[in-house]
Amino acid sequence: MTKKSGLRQGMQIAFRLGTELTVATIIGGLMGYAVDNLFETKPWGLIVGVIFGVVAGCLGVYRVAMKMNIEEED
Amino acid sequence: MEFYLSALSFVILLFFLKKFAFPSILSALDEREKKIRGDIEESEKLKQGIEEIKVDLEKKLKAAHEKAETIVQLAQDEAKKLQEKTVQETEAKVKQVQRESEQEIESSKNKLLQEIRNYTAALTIASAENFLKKTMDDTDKKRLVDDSIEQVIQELEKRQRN
Amino acid sequence: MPQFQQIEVFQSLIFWSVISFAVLFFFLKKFAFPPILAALDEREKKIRTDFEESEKLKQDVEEIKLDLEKKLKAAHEKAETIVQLAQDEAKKLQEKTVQETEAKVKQVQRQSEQEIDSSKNKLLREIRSYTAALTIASAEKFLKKSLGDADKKRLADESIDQVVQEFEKR
Amino acid sequence: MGNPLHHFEVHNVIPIHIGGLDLSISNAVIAMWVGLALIGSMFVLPAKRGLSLIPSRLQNVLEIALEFIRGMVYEFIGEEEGKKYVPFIASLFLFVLACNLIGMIPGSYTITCQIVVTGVFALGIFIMTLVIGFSKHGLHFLGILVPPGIPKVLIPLMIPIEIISMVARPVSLSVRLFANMTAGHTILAVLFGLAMSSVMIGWLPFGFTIAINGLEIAIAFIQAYIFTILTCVYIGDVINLH
Repeated sequence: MTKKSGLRQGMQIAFRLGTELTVATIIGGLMGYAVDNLFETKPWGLIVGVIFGVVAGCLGVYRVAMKMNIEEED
Repeated sequence: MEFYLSALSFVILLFFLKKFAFPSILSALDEREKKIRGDIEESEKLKQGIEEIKVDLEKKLKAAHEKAETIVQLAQDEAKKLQEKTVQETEAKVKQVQRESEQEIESSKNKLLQEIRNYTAALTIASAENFLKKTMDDTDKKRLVDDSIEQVIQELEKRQRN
Repeated sequence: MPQFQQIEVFQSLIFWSVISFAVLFFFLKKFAFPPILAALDEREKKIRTDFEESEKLKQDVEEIKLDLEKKLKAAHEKAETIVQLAQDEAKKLQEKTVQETEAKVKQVQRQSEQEIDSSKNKLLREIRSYTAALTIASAEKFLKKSLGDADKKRLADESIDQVVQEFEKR
Repeated sequence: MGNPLHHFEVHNVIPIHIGGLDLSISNAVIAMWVGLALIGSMFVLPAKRGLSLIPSRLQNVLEIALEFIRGMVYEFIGEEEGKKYVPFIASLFLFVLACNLIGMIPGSYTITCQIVVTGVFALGIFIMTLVIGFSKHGLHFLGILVPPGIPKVLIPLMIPIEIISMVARPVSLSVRLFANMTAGHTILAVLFGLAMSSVMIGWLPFGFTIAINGLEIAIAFIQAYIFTILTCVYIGDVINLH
């Protein structure tokens, strides 16, 4: 295993978290909106999509946090 | 107008960079170069140093080889000398033993001769005595007495004359 | 924002940026990266092999040192053995020679003793016969008369035998 | 005071139309070419001329750059797997960096301010991760949609969520680069506008532009770095599943 660099890990986490959370929410919303248009389920698709997006974003945050924990334990 | 302003801003920035950032960047580059050079030189010097030590030791090993040979040679010489000395000693001892034995033989010879001489003398005297006892008759005895008396007289006369 | 509104330029932007990237990638991969990465690796390898060789040389040096010590020690031991052997051999030789000489000498002594003994008997016998003549002669001289007949000779012999017997009895 | 966004407009310099496609060479493309030519020759020429064991200054720069990128690739992808991605990742970094930096020169164009450009690269990287994932793991790669140790009941819920987070990656990758580069240039444009509006008090915003310009150079490096580091992370994620 190559040596982990604190700077690199920190950079990738810091820059990922901010945008990926937002982008995931937006993408969830867009996908829900598309489902709404396709199946005429307004506004449930959008609502579920946004919730899924937020969950996906939070999951990303959670995973990165878990990774950090593991690395701290090492 | 906006272009000129931004160009001016950029040029000023470049000037600042050249003044403040470039020296540290260049020194960092030089530092890296120096480090690489140092690493290479160090490893080469280490290798060279150890090679020198090895050559030196090999020379020493050769010398030790020769020394070992000398030591063995010396030991052999000493052993030879020792053997010679022992041979000489032995010879001397042998000679002495031989001399002693010769002397012993000589002395026993002499003893024998002496013995024989004594024996002969005793034998002669005893046998003569015995023989005489058997062969002497009265005339002989008388004459012997006369002779001995005469002899005694002669002796006495001789003494008186003297 | 023109980035979203100028849709007519998107095709050319996408096309040229992808093509340009591909060209850059091709040139860099073909001409630039391999030699630079090789230079990095080579330098690292050189330093590492130098260090490794130094380590190997160090081991060699240790071996040579041990060899050196062993050789000298062996030589000393050998020398000692040689001297010891020589001493032992010399001692053995000496002992053997002395023993041999002693044995020889003893034999010579014995021989000479035997010789002496045998010559003694012979001498004694000779002396005996000689003594008879001597006795008669001395008696004749003593008695101033001749005793030369066979009877006298027999007497002399008898007396001598008597004396000899007496001697031997003693 | 003009529209601060108008300098993001692309002007075609050499119109080229091939079979209904508009492949005109614009000022953005020319600026990109200049940047790529500079960075390409900076790498290719010394490498062709021959490298020395003890590096010169330029060789030092090249070595530092490649060592840096290689370390990044090895860290996120792994040393054995990562080896073959080093040229691609390094080219990507140098491409983004060259485009970002060439845009700093007044009158030139920052092609990474175009969302379609960053988007096509992010999409390309996304497709690449999918290709790598399927070629490496086959159908097992679909397991990336199902996190390990999740109850079976939750799987139908998790699949759309995982799809969203997967799609979020290239989108955020492209948006981040585009937004950062656009923001910097927009701020500069606004400040120049302010500086021009009043000659007397214009010195203050003008002074700011110098500082922002310096910051922009730093951002040019950081964004190129982030773009490539996240590419490495995404490739690494599909190579080392979970």
